Amino acid sequence: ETIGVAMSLFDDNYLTVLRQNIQRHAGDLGVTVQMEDAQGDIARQQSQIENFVASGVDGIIVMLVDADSGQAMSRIADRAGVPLVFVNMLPANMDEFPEKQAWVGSDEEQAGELQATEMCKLMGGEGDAVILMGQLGTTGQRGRTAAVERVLQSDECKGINVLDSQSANWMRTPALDLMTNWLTSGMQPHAVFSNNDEMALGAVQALKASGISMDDVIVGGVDATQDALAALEAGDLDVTVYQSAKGQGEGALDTVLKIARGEAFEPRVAVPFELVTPENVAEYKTQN
Amino acid sequence: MVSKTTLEAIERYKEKSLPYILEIEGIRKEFPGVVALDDVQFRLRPGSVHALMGENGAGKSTLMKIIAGIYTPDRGTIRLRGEEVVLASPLDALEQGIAMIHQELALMDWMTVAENIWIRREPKNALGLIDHRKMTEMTRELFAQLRLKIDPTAQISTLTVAQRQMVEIAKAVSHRSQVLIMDEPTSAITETEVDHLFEIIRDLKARGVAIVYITHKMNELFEIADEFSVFRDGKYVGTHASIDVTRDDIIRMMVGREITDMFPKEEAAIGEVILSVENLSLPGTFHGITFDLRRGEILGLAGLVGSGRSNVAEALFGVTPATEGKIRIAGRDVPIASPADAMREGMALLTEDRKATGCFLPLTILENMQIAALHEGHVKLGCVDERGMTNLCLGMKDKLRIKTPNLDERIENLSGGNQQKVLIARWLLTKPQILILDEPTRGIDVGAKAEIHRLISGLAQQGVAVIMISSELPEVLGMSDRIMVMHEGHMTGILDRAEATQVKIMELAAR
Amino acid sequence: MDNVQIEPVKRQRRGLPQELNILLVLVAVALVFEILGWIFQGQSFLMNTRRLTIMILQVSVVGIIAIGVTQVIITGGIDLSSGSVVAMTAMITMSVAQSGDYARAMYPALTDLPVVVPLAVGLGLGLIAGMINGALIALTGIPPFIATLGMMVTARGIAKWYTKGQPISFPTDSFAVIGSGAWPVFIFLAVALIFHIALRYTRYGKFTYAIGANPQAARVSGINVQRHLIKVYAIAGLLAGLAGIVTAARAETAQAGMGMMYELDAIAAAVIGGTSLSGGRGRIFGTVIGTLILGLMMSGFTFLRVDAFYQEIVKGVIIVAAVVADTFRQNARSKKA
Amino acid sequence: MDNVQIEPVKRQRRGLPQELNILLVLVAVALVFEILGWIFQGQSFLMNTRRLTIMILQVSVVGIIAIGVTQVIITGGIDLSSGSVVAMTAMITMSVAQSGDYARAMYPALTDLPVVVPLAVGLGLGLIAGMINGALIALTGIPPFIATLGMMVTARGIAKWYTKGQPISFPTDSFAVIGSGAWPVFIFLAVALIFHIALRYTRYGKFTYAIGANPQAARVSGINVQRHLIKVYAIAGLLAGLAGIVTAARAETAQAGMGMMYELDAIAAAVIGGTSLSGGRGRIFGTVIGTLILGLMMSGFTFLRVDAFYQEIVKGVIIVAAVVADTFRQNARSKKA
Ligand SMILES: Nc1ncnc2c1ncn2[C@@H]1O[C@H](COP(=O)(O)OP(=O)(O)OP(=O)(O)O)[C@@H](O)[C@H]1O
Ligand SMILES: Nc1ncnc2c1ncn2[C@@H]1O[C@H](COP(=O)(O)OP(=O)(O)OP(=O)(O)O)[C@@H](O)[C@H]1O
Ligand SMILES: [Mg+2]
Ligand SMILES: [Mg+2]
Repeated sequence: ETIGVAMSLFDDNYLTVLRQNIQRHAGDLGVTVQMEDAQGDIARQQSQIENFVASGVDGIIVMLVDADSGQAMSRIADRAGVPLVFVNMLPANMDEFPEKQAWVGSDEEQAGELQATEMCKLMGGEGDAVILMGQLGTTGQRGRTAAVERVLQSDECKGINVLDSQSANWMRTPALDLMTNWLTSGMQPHAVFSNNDEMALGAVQALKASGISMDDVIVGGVDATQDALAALEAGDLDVTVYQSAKGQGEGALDTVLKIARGEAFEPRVAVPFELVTPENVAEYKTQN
Repeated sequence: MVSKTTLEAIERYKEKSLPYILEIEGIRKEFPGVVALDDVQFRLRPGSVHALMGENGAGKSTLMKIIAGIYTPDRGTIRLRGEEVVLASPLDALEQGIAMIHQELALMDWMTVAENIWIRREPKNALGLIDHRKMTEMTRELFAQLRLKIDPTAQISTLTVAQRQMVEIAKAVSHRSQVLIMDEPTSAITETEVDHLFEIIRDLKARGVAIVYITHKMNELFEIADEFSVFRDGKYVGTHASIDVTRDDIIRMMVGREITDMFPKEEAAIGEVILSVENLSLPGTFHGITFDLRRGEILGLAGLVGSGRSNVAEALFGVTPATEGKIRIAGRDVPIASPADAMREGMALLTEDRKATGCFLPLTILENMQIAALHEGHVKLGCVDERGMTNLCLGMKDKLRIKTPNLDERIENLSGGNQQKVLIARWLLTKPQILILDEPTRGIDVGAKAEIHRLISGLAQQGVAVIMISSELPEVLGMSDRIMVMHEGHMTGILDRAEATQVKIMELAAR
Repeated sequence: MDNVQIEPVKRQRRGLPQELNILLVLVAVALVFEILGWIFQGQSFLMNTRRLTIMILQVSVVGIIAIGVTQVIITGGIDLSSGSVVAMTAMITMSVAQSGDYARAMYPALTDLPVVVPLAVGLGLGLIAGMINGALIALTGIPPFIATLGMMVTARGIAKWYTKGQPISFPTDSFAVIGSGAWPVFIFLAVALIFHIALRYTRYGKFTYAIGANPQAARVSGINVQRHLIKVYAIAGLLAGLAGIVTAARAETAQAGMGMMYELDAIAAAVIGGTSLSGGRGRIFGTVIGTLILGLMMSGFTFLRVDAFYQEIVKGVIIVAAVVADTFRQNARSKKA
Repeated sequence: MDNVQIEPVKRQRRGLPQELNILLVLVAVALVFEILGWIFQGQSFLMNTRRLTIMILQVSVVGIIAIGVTQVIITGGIDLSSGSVVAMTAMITMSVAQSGDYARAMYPALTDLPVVVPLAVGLGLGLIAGMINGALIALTGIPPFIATLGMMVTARGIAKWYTKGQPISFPTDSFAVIGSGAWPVFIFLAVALIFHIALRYTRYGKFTYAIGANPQAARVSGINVQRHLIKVYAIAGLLAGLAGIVTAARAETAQAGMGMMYELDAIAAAVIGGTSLSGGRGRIFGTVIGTLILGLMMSGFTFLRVDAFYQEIVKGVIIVAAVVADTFRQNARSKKA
């Protein structure tokens, strides 16, 4: 059996782990997988799905570039009668899946919510904060930022004042520069809400270079990458959020195979995010 | 193609029967650091040829570009057919019946001959689409009238300089303008084509076209021009009928002093053979070129357009190496695969196409002049000896009378003749043993021409061997010790100075 | 003048050989995939109409842009803004193409509009963006690279700012039709045909080539160079707008990240197809072939199940190899002739 | 000759005015930020050494690339590969710069190497990539745009393939030093100084300009154009390699997505600084100023807390405005004089 896997982006830390989990599981099951990289482009992803269909794969797993493009992808696969499983990202057409389609993943908003709730608690519900956003317009940036903002408007966290929110394109160096620019403009945030770990680590670097003790600032990321876990152990990072790449990857592959073989399957498999703090970091060191 | 309003203006003009079609007064034009024209006047009669004379940089081209709508003057009036006009763009000028043949050829390289000629005036078919067949046909007719043999569907980039010049002429003529400006139309063509051009001009004249003719060639002035105006350093000197004056009068008006000897050929001691060429061939372009060149000797190279003279020069210098034959320098066989190889053997080549293979237009005069000499010396630890180099170049500037405020001016802003002088200076700075000059005095004024001739003579006296390609027979005859003549890629003979005459050369060249 | 030697014209038709050249490259690449297909996949690569349609379908948006870009490059310019203009027009067009069935429409009062409205909006926007490019280049004299780089950054910024990054979805059915089935392919080929004719058989085309070959000569020939440049860039913008419409209709959503890097693909398609970046030379037919080569590669890689990590490496090599092969063939020909 | 009206030479030093021009643009942009700073933030923008350092720091990597790219552009070429080469060298360099403390090092046997090893690897890789660019362009005659576009795609592919997308982190301390403090700034300025001298005062520089101004004439003047072009592209590659080292050391990690779009920033810096894309004109000093303008914008936007969604729109407009201002001032001068 051959399964086509269309990933939104290859050079992303978390998605790489997800990809590897799919690959490993496929190896165990003796299934051939073919990976494609949409490089963040909806149209390219659409073409890749079409190409999969034309090459006659037995099933498709797609990590959407954007939630809203789910509709078009669903239709292509449905017309050709090829099983389709959305992994990780929640497609916008979630509620009206054709048969032979399913979703295995997590809800971006939950990540932001977990992160913000924990950080709010650590801050005691007040203080100045900045938000480091991922590349503008991406689902992760929108979902996580929206959730953080929502939590900060709740009664317990109303005391937290957001000084500024800017994008550092998911990357470490731009976050480093951005944070330094903030600091030199006289901002003294007590917390940094980052849409992912890479940017959080950039912020940590900038804060340390400015001689600020990491005990005085609460920094939170998402993804629980190896670098982030190390920083968490060192006390530089305070919170990150784990998303089970193993659960999602294996779940997606299992589901698509079930559909292809005509077995019964679960159309919605939610793999929840998990909060990672210095207390439970040891459990996650071997996970991703 | 003239506009409707222009047609009406022409009618009015005919009724008035004024003596001048174009009158220009008090024109001033400044460029950064240079006043190119200062209170200049000029009047043009219909049905006549009016020559413009003056040294390089006198402002001739600038004045004509003003008339053609390319530059706007800072001050002054232009009256066309008795009515004052503003010529804001070349399109304006064309629509008012003024066409120009440019000194720096203005053709579109990758387009065909026909497309170049009829641009903006293409014939259309019933569907409103361009009718290429008709356009080719129209070009054929035009060329038949002008008796040109050029393929209308050939790409401009495949034509020789001379052919391009003829296309330019045809293009300007095709506009059927009342005023036709020719800026040095003969600088790139040989006598046969010149004669042919003159026939065309006489024909146009008979049809009432007013022609402005810029040239540095005196004999042409007497042959074709009815009257002429002289400019000096951006100022108007005077206008005379050409039958009233002598050569020397004009030169005095232009240069402000006498020039006694145009070809100051000095007897040089002819030394040993330095360059020996044996059976040099490049299939399709030239074949079996064999000659010896001695120290102190000037070898003229004559032939018609396209006879392959430039190709031989380029092969000797390694620009397009020959595939067969031998080149021996000072008795040694040397493989010359690139200009760098040739320069190492003490050769230098002044190419014929100033724009394509000569000038570095965006760079300064200094940078243009020093570039070839940097291979030899003037460089310490990779760094260029700026001061020494600048002094050498300043020396060259004075020696060749290059008209420029300073060496940091862009070469782009120099007049054509002055650009040529910079290129000559470039090669002189390399102190060559064998100097190849392809049309060295193209576009150069009489004064400077005599200067360059003296310089070539002087170099020969110092033992430099010179090969000089020229389409001007008097120049070849005046300067050479021997003259090699080519025809369609073959050598047809080598004449000694004593036996060479114009007639003999033409016989060998045309065969 | 009897002596000017001109060799007889050897070419039968104007300019055919160049395109033939790159056509050969296309055929060669296709054959390689065909052979590898039989070896590794045990099936034909080309004998599959579905795959052939998809091959063109997936590059038709890039192809539409590439046609506009080709004209710009022929004038000696460049257009880096097309990918971003695609995103900008896709976003704004989609916002007036939304279906009334959708509860969270951006302009609830402007749903279920007839399809001509979003079409006009998209084309108009593209045209304006292109005209700004053209006006900047022609009137201020700044390099096209900078003018269109500025537009690239700005248009992408507008695309993101318009909905603060939120995508816009749920178009009306009549709008979605534009991107469905083989419609994008038809649009691409129709545009190609129109501009093939425009470049070869109209004054618009002649002026375009003339300006690229020698802007000074064009000016002294009486061409209003500035006005014409504005036209050319405006048309390139218009086509980018059209591409934005098609891409939004095809994906049934518009997103600020759309069209990323398309400008480079479009330029690559034009250059692979023989358009010279120094201006004056190029043909639409070549660009179409160049576009198809890009599409062929994408399909071929998936077909052969080439590891995605190798795909990019190989893609870079193939682009270069295609142009090298073309250059060599051309040199060989000109040497022989 | 005696009568030519020549006004006294006004310029003291060759070529200064052009740079002065763009320097004025830099000052103007800075002043605008200063004024807006007092109005909206109630504090000075410029009177803060820390901000000035970070301003240069954050563009020093782009600046290092831009110096190499400037030389390439002066020869009339272009280099689109530099951003990808940064990523490729960053990845491979980091893999031999890892600290032994880290348990999951890529090459466990190759940890804790002396800092010269990753340095040599990075510079060497960049040099090779550049030489391939140069050789393709000089020897096969394909357009620089295509050759370096191929390298752009390929090098990015290699960067991803090298670890299958996984980032590489935990460098040795001695390696991390290269990117710490103001080191990147020193490296940038030192490189700028070296190449300022090389371009203006050495034969290498004179030949570079000559080739850009007229390659045919350069060849006829005895310059080995092919060899020189390979040199120039190799140096551009070397500098991209250096930028890769610095960027990896600064981030203390290497990722395949690094340096994305840096090539465009670098080209923009060069062109804003007065380098002409048609070749033959440009100065390192101008490029440095151009780079600083980019840095100034980034700092200024954050300082003024410009909404992230407006930033890009404004950035595009400023780039264009800077070049337009420069062009107008230049024209005004030449008209007045
Ligand atoms: N675009 C320009 N910018 C600056 N200076 C210029 C420009 N064009 C011409 N000049 C200067 O104006 C003067 C007149 O030049 P012009 O080309 O009219 O001379 P010319 O009489 O045609 O000379 P030639 O016989 O060499 O062609 C020269 O000193 C030249 O350097
Ligand atoms: N770029 C070119 N493309 C094709 N053929 C060319 C080209 N240049 C020259 N030729 C051909 O080479 C032959 C010799 O040209 P060449 O320029 O050497 O002659 P020439 O005697 O120096 O003439 P001219 O007086 O025009 O310089 C001609 O037949 C010409 O058609
Ligand atoms: Mg002149
Ligand atoms: Mg010749």
